[in-house]
Amino acid sequence: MYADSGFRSPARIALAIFGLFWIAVMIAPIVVIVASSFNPRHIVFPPEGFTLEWYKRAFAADNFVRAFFLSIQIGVVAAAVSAGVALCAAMAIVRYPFRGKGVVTQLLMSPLLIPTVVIGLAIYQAAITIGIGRSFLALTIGHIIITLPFPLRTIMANLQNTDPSLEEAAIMLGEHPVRAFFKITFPQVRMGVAGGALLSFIVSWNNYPLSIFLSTPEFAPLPVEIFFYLQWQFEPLIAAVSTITILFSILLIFAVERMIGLSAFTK
Amino acid sequence: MYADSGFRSPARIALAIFGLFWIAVMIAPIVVIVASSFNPRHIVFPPEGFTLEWYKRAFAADNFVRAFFLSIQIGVVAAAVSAGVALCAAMAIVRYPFRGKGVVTQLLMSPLLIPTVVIGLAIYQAAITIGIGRSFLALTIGHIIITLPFPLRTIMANLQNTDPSLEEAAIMLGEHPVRAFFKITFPQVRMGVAGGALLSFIVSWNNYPLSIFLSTPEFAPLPVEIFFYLQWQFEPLIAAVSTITILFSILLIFAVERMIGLSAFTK
Amino acid sequence: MSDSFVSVRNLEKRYGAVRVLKGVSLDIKRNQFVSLLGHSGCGKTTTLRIVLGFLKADSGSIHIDGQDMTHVSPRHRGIGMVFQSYALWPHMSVFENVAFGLRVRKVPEAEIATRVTSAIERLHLGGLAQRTPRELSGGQQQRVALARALVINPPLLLLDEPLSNLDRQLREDMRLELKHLQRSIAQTTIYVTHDQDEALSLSDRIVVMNLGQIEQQGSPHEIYFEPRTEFVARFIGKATFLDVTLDGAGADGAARLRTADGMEVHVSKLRRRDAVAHGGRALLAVRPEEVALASPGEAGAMRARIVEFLFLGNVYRYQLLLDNGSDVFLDSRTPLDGGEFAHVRFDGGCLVPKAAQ
Amino acid sequence: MSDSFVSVRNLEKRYGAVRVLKGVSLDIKRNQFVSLLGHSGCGKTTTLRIVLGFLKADSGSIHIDGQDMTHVSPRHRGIGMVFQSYALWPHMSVFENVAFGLRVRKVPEAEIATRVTSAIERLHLGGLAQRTPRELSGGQQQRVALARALVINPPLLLLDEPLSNLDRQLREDMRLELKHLQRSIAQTTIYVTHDQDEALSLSDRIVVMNLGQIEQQGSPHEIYFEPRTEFVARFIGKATFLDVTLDGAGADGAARLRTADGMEVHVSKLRRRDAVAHGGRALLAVRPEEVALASPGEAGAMRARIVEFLFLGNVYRYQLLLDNGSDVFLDSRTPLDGGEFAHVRFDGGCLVPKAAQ
Repeated sequence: MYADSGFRSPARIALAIFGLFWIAVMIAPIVVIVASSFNPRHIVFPPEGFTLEWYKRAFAADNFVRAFFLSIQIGVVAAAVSAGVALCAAMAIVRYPFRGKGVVTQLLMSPLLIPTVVIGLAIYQAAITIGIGRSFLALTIGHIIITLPFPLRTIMANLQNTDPSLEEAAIMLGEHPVRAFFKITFPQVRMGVAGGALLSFIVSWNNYPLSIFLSTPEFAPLPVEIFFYLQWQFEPLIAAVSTITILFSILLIFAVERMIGLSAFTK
Repeated sequence: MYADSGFRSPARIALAIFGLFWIAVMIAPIVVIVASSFNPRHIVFPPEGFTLEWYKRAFAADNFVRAFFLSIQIGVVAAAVSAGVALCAAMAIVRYPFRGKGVVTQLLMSPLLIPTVVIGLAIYQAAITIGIGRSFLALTIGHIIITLPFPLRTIMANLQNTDPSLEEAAIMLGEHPVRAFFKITFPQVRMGVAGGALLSFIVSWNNYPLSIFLSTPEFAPLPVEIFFYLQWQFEPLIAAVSTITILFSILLIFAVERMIGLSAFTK
Repeated sequence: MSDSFVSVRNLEKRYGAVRVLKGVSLDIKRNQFVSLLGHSGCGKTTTLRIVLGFLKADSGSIHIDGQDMTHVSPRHRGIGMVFQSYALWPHMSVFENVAFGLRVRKVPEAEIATRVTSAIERLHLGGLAQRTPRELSGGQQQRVALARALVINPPLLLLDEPLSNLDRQLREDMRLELKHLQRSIAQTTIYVTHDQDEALSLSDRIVVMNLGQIEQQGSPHEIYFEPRTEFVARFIGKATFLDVTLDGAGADGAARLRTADGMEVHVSKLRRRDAVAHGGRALLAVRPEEVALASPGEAGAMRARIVEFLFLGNVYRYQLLLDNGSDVFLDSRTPLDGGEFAHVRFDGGCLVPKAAQ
Repeated sequence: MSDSFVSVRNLEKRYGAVRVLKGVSLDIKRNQFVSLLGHSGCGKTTTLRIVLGFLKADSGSIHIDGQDMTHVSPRHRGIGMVFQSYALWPHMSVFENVAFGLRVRKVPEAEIATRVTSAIERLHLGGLAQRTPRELSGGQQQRVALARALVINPPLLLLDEPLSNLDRQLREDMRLELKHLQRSIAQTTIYVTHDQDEALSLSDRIVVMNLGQIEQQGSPHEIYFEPRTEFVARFIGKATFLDVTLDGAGADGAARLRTADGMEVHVSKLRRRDAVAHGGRALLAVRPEEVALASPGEAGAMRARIVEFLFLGNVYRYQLLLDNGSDVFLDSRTPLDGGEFAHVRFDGGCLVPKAAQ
């Protein structure tokens, strides 16, 4: 609550030093990979020169460009659907009582806790069983399942901060409950919906272990493409692609920050 | 706040039906994979028979058993260290003002938002640069970085619910601030620390894209082992291993639930 | 019952094993202002939500203006509601907030403009129509909530602790203004509050609730001066309490009482003497303003030791100790002059049956 | 200054562009009970936290018992502190909570037992020593917090809104008890509150703060009857305010005033007449209990229309309108008898300089 606590102690200084050290540990890998992407020949650090060659090649590489747009396509669909589903689920969980609420909430959140490799295998098996196999549909359903916890969390947080009597006031004035929801409650949580959708997109965009089960070589999202490429070649091209990916993520993080404040995500 | 809202509408019924459908979509993959693991010959659904053979083989497979214990070992170290780091970071973020608090918080949370494949590649490069290469140390540091957001979140939530004046009261009675923290504040957040450590363990246990960069064939955590196995063979053995993994995750989820309530994680 | 505009019959509500409403019945006449008064948890909010229709009672019925509303959905009950949090919509202007109920009713745009403007004027919000709720002070938000509820001319107005979020000065001003508004529009109103001052000053009738039951209903004057239960006597205002038996009574209202330990107590004007049979035990409640200083020899004068006093601005409140160890509270406009002891007499008082322990 | 036990000099504090403390100075004598009174945001909590040492002032100094505490860490200031939230440690018993300060001071175990037990007894917590804070009522928690602060015999006790989390009945009881405790231990105390009743009834001296400055310091009686600024007059208690110029004054305290629109006003006993030069403009503040009913022909009687009244239990508060349109508030023990008009006179009043707009 208050800005300065009015006393300094050796413990606080030690904490600060350790904090700076840890920040260095976290930043170092990113610095290394970004620096490597400007390296003329190999992925090494410190770089032996400076070139933008690999970025040119990255933008010219058909497979990466195709994977990039496929990733965006899947991400957009997954984000839209999972934000919609999450909105319904959040309303039910926060506002209405029903049996097994705890279990349902845990189930919807469980993709955060079960190994994605296992989820991928399971969805792959289920998809084969119902005959959709490795397809855009299966891939998208898989992405929706694993991205759902994120908009669910942001929207639930928004709803919990929204006074239920706002909607009740509209109902008491004669409005139909469904219209009251769209006129009154939805505008209060729309930032949570938008931010949650954006987070869904990011998670989908980043996902690799799930996609690997549900995609084919002609049909691979970016992280899968990066990974397969790495199995054959190990040149700064991949550092350039990674740097672009990181940049893209940072832009998205700023978008989330502007929209809902990162706190909705970090809390 | 109140149990029944006193009115029913077709919209609510539609919501309920859709909810049940979505739950089915989420449960189906797990049902398929678990059922497959009891299948005598192939991974197919519905199963063609019932056998526990694959479980016997799973427990006899040296590579899986070794990978299982390696995963636990890494998970325990990552959990302990990241809970400790998170406790310091959470205290600094929640209680003390410092320049760039927002940036530091975002940095600590960023592993949730950057593709793990990219993080893995970056850490691998950085590890090679400083000469620790693919090693237990590099693997563990990587796991600590990606697990850190989870205890940070639970501990921050706990701290935000802990009245700072509890600690101030001890200081006003003459206690040293560091001892006041351990005697007064730590007991208030210890469930968040324990729960956060458990979540770290789960995340580490589930991680695959990071481990793949930092491990070697003799030295691979369970998800990596599962994935490599799948590249060569595709028999119910892998369904049995997956089932065991899911069971293990569920047990851990219950432990978290008991300790901190899943809400600390889902909110 | 034919003259009751709102009739609530035998409401019962349980949450699991807890009976939160134990048969609450309530009749409200047309144009009456009725307060539901009680501590938090007494059941007043549950009653309110059942009347609104957001909560279903386990049994019991609600009629408004002769119509059975028990199973009618909240949107069709036509009740004007002011929530404790005001529940203004932050994404709409003051005008749009107030106009909402009229738009739902498909009132023509021109009429909406007139009616909203006049509601806004009546609540002294002129010039604020285009502001958003966040740009208003607490008191102004409160008025917007009132205007929004009143503009649809609801047959019944329901107010849930409308003043509890305001600070003290503003709360006192708004109390006066509410009373004034109430007098000018003569609106049938249910007012839910935990604040006895609000209930006393605004209501035609107060319903005191406790533990899911109605303890007493009556005019503010009755509730204050003639409490029927120990709970009401202790909840409303400050009082001196003595455990007594009725000893004798004169025709002029004077009475002689005896405390459990044998001390004789005179009360010049004893109210609710019939609350207890002659010789029966009861509680004597005396308001601080009914305790007067007496001369030592005077009839009914009791010696008391001065223990403590509080300066409250308009009055000094003294805590005194009778010889038998009972506390007596006395309000005086001037400080008592020095000395350890004073003599007091009871100019009034009220008998209340003792609550079962 | 040599007799001041606590001396706070010229505290200044900014947060960015906002000056939250604008040179606050404060002197507290040994054994004095001083209240810091003001709205939230007036700077009282900032002052408190600077005195505690959890916040550094931009400039200014703090001395306690002659020692410069300005740069001493909070743990070495030895101040006994009761937090608004009580700040009891939920994982320790009542005994352990109270014993904490003694353990830090390495007091022998036997002495701890005696001192803790006596502190617990003194605050009527006997039998609760082994409970945890969660098992206690709000009032009991409040007492534990007090016992914990007092057991170390602090040279200075600091209380931050200690009664604000209690409900009304309990708050009134605790107020009396605090006053009693205060009288029996004569402890130098700073009491931070926004509640004027608490400040008036408990304090030896009240410091009224507003916008980071001290508006007025004085005894409760002075603050209530002789406010020096318009803010204090409006903040403390209820009053009638009239915009006047001083017209003439008699030697007996009576005065003749004239309102801006020419109406003549008589006040029988005008306090703080020197607040304004003859002919200068000022604000006349009259307490509701200083307004009396008058007969129509009486000197100083003014005709007023009865606008509204509130029954407050012990008193009826009337809102009247003078012919010039000013509100007058009058407290009466009995309802005024019918009729639209009444005549009132001012038996007392106080002049206050008008605040700059």
